[in-house]
Amino acid sequence: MAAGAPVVLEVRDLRAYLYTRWGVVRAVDGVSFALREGETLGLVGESGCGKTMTGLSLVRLLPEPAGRIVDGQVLLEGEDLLTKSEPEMRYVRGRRMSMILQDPQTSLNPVFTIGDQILEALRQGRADGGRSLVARAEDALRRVKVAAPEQRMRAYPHQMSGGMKQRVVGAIAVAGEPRVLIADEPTTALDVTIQLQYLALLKEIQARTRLAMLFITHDFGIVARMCDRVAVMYAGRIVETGPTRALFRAPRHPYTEALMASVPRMEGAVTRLPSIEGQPPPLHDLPTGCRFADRCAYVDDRCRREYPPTMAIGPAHEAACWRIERSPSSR
Amino acid sequence: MRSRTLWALALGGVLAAGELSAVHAADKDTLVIALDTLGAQVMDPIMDTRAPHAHYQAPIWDSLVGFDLENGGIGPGVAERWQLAADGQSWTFYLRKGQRFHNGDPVTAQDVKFSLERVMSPESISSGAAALRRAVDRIEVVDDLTVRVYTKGVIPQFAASLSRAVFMEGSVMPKKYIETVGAKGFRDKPIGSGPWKFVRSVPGDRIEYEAVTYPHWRGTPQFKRLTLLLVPEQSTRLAMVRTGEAAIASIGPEAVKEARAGGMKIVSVPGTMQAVYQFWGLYRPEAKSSPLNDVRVREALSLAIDRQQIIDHVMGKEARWPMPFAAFKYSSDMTIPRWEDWSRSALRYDPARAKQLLAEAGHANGFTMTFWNTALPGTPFMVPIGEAVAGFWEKMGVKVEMKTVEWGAFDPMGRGEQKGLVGTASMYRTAGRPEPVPRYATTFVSKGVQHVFGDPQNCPALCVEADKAYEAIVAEKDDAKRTAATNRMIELVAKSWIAVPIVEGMGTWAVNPRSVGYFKPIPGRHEFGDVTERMPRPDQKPWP
Amino acid sequence: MARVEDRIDVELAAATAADDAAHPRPRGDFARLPWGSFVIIAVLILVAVLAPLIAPHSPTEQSLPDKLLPPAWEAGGSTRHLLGTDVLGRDVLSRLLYGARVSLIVAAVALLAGGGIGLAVGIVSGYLGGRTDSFLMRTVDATLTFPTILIALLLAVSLGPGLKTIAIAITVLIWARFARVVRGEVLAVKTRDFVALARVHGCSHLRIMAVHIVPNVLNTFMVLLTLHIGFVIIIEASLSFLGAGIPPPTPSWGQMVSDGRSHIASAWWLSVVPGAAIMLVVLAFNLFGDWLRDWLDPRLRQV
Amino acid sequence: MQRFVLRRLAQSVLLLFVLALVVFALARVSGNPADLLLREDATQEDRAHLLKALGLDRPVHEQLYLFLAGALRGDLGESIRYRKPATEVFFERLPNTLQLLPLAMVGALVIAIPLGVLAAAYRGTIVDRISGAVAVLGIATPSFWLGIVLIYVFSIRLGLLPSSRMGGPSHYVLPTITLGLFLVAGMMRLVRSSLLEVMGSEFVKLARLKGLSQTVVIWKHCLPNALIPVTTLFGVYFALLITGAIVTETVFAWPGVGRLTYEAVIFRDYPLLQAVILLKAIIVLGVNLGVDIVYAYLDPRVRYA
Repeated sequence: MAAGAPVVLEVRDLRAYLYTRWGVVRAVDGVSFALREGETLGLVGESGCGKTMTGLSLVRLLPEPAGRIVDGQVLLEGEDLLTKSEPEMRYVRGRRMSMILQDPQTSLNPVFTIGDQILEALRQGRADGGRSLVARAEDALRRVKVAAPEQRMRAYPHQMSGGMKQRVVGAIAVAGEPRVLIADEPTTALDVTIQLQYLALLKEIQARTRLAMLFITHDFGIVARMCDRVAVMYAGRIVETGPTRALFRAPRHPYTEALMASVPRMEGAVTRLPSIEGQPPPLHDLPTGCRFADRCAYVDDRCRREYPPTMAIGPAHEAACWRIERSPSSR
Repeated sequence: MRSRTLWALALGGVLAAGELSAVHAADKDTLVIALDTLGAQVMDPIMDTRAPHAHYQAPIWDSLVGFDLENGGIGPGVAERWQLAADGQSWTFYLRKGQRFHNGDPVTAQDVKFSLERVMSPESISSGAAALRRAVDRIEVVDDLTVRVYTKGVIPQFAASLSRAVFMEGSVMPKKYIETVGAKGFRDKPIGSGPWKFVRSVPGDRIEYEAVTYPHWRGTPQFKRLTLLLVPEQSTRLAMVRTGEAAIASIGPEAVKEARAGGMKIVSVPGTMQAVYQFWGLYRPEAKSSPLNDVRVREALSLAIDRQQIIDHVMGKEARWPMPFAAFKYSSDMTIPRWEDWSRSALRYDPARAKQLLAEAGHANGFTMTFWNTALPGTPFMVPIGEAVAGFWEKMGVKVEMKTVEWGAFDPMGRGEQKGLVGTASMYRTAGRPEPVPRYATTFVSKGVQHVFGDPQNCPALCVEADKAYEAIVAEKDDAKRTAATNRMIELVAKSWIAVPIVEGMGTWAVNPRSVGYFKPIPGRHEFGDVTERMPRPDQKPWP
Repeated sequence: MARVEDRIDVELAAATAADDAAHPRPRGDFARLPWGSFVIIAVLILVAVLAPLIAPHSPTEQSLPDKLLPPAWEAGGSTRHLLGTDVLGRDVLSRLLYGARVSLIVAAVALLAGGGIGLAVGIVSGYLGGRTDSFLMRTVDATLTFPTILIALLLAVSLGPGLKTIAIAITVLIWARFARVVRGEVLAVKTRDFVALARVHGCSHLRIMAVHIVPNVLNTFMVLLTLHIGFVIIIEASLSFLGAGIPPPTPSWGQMVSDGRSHIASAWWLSVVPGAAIMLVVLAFNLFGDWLRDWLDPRLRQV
Repeated sequence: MQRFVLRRLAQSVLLLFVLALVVFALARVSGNPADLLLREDATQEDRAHLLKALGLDRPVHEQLYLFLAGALRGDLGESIRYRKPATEVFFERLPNTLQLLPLAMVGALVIAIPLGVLAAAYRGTIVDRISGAVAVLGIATPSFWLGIVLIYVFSIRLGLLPSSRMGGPSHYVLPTITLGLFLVAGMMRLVRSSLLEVMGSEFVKLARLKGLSQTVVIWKHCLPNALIPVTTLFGVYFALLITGAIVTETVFAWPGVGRLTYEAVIFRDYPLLQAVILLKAIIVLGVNLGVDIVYAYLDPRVRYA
């Protein structure tokens, strides 16, 4: 646990909206969190809560021309990425911050060989004059545990399995030795056995390079295994952040509580998994007060009137819910 | 990285940057003529059939009978003079001395006999071959410069039919040369006795000739080389003359205004054709009830047409008042002045009289008729003329159902049963020929192809009279009697109003005065095949 | 491993579909309604329908003395003939109005007939696949290799020129282009789950094709219709240039452009006016087609 | 890959056989060449003689048998007008057309691809609108009208270029533009929509994540993928060009096979018409096969299928 490690990435009140035909979708509506070197922060929530958009906003790859970042700061080692010009931003991508996407099938360019696509990434990275680029590419493949890298270099994407391709994408992502790696549900498209291998690989890479990782997922099993800390997102905002153990043991925000309850447990009889009634509010006309109000068991009129501030609960553990104020330590 | 290099190659294919030098006018020694068609472009007189062949075959081959250059019709050719025997059964031709083929062989009577027999041979598809086969009994070489042709019966116009004024069947071909190199060899390297030697033929594009170096009886060319270009699109031909890429271009009357606007000179060849309209199969039972069967209605239809407006506006003044059917100012065997007066009065524009005639015939408020509008090859302006005629008839209250058809589709309808044409009118044409009689046979004689008066099975009074009149002309040896008989035939047709001339068309050419000097065309002959040897250079004879 | 043959066909069909029905993604921007093209198309239809009422003269009424009058605003022009007169003194404006009717009829008949056949063949070929598919597609290839102008010429020459012949000739050629694109769409739609589901429920092939396949293919089909309007009018113009177009005296834009071509210098309006009309209509239908494609955008399928 | 080529050849042969029958029938329906060769006053006897000389007097089924048997031996009969073997006439004129087509195709590519890319890259901006309008102009302009206007402007008014016919390189400029503009329009729209399709895919995000610039992403990563469908339509455009050439060759007096086809129809020259259509179809099918092979070469997914 790298509690005392320096903060690599700090996001303050980030807002990113999508201007569509049906109105302005406030996908990311005031997100703040910090990420330390060597640490893995899980960004969790139902699909459509804005976690992918948050990831894309960090690397400023929102879908043009609809998506636009309207407010907030993204401080990478103290520098605010939102003020950088596109060429400056290009230098950041791949070298200081990188990303792994969800579907390996479409992440690699079908007409170029694997070798070409890695070499291209390496050429962007720091000039490591020591060994030739090809040798470094083969090392990169070896590091992600791809067998016989020499042959693999000449292969085309369609000749490799999903798992193999995701490893290559991983190799590409870390080729530039970035300080921060954003993994947007990298294993969702893989089957379980390959998933575990891939997560172990990411852990190993992180251990070796001390890079900070933002792990976006909706799978709590992965969160438990991978993440040091967790931030739970709902309707465009983070409702609770804290150490993984604390959240699993004693979730304080009603939404986190409900989420934890709906995760099947190994121990104990499992009759019927509880689920949360209702739907998350549409992101293009959000209610004024707390957005979980309609579905919250402990809702009162204050929750509906006013959005609750984020309140500290424990060490590096905070949540945005009026209930906390009413009973500071329920434990 | 194979695919990347492949695409770089494709993108790199930059358009060949040719030198954009100013357009060079054709060099001074070459006479360039842009034509709308080169026919079959086969260098062999027996292989092409339609008129265009006179463009490209005339420069190389002389014709047994030549032209009267001043006012059209026939004149001396390879044969200086010719004589019809007393019994009218044979013609004797006396050849000009000292004529030579391009390979040096002398032109003799054997060549003439060989040529005529070659035209009549089975593999010849020359359009006049059939007429020649019907006319010629046998050919006899009297001596090197005299040849006698025995005809089946008396054929007064036989000599004329061996002249380019009529058709191509009179071309004289080298006997020895063809027998040595064979037909294929002859077509690849053609030899003739004309003022131009063959250089090269590029199919669908052009034919090049070279002037002979010795004086020639038809005229010694002023230019060293002659090039005939095939340029199908009229606006392109016009552009070529304006830029000097061509000296002369064939154009239609509608382009005359455009040509003059571009500073080009206009050369009009008088009497090249006659645009006519005619009624088909009125004698047939199924057309019995048609209003067109009433001669007053037919005369009214002619009086309804303002021919002067058609000449001035549709033809842009490139046309003349017509003579009677198939007759021209240079026609033989007819009294020209009489028929000039007739056409002035009978073909006048008189809508009042026309209305009166229609009323008399019981069609005061008009009737409905079908009118086939088409254009024969080489005279596309027939369609606008047809539209103008229909317009005049519509003004007279006649409801005209016009069907514009491409010539290839219309022509077959006029043969055999003529099913589609019975009881209808159509545009048609008579070509500029010195004698009208053969053309009358085609249309009015019962055995003729069009037989508009009647056919052998159904030949009413008019048809019988026409047959008798035609027989009288054909068998008549005495000139005066034949002229009277011809006048009788023309009058018969004129009074029937079944085949009516509209305007006398002219061949129109656009000329670049800086490329070729002033020259006069041969009346009646649209093609310049027999004129190129007399075209002067611009400095020799400037345009008026 | 899909057979290469199918791979290519799918890719080609998708590509052609991409050509005609591609849409930019993501769909954030608001597709403005193409008011311009709506207006032009409305005017065109109005003109075609009301031609007899609004045309100043009858399109075939000749007055030879005032032939080749320039448009009213030019020197020598007369207000009686706003857009001047042609070689036979007929009013260009009236012929333009009546010509709209002819061009629209030819386009409508050819596109509906050709499109209809193409739609049917495309659906059957795409849905059934296998031998029928390759047979139909080879027929499509054959039709595409057969020269457009030639078929029209042969038909005009054998059946006699006229509106009907032109429509048939264009229909014979259009259906192949529609069939190929529709087939591509059907291949894409066929693999979707709801088709399998329908089959599981025991629907007959015919019902599946009609109920499930057609609606999904309809928007591409509609777009193709609009984009091919231009193609049809140009074909008609080229046929007139080659002398196999709509015969006089019926006015048609293609014939007018073709007739006017030899008067470019002295009477430019004879071909420029109908040419501009054709361009305006084609532009309008293309913009309408683009807008239609965006509006009917399968994006609805993605949400 | 060989199996694919063989099957494609078999289908082509079947296709050509059907095409031969269709052309044989359609040509004869359109009329008889003899009528066009005879003079107005030719009698029925003359017509019979001419039909015999041209070999058209035999019954239709016999003519069909002779034609098909000859076709197998590569002898497609003798042209009625040119009195030469039809294949010879065709191959005399083919080089002229083939000199024009590649120029028009390459010219179209060189203009269409950059325009398409610009339109896609700057989607929705002025650049996109303008190139869209140019594309529509290309589609909406009848090529004969364009040709005539180009001649009027560039050779009559400005005297820069020769008005027509074959000759030095300057003779190729106007015909290529006339033939190519129609192509540029179609290809540009295809490149634009295909590129937009590709730009939406995931690997483009990955490419940008590598820190590549927008231009590199588009030209190096997107374009090759986008050009794959363009190659497949290359064959279709080639077929259109061979037929479209009829109009351009007429306007520019270019002695190509397009013009030859038109003449064969107008003069009802059956043997020449049959030969021209079959040989053109063979060329088009060959080109399409070639394009498919190049397509397979380009798209690795297909190459190893």
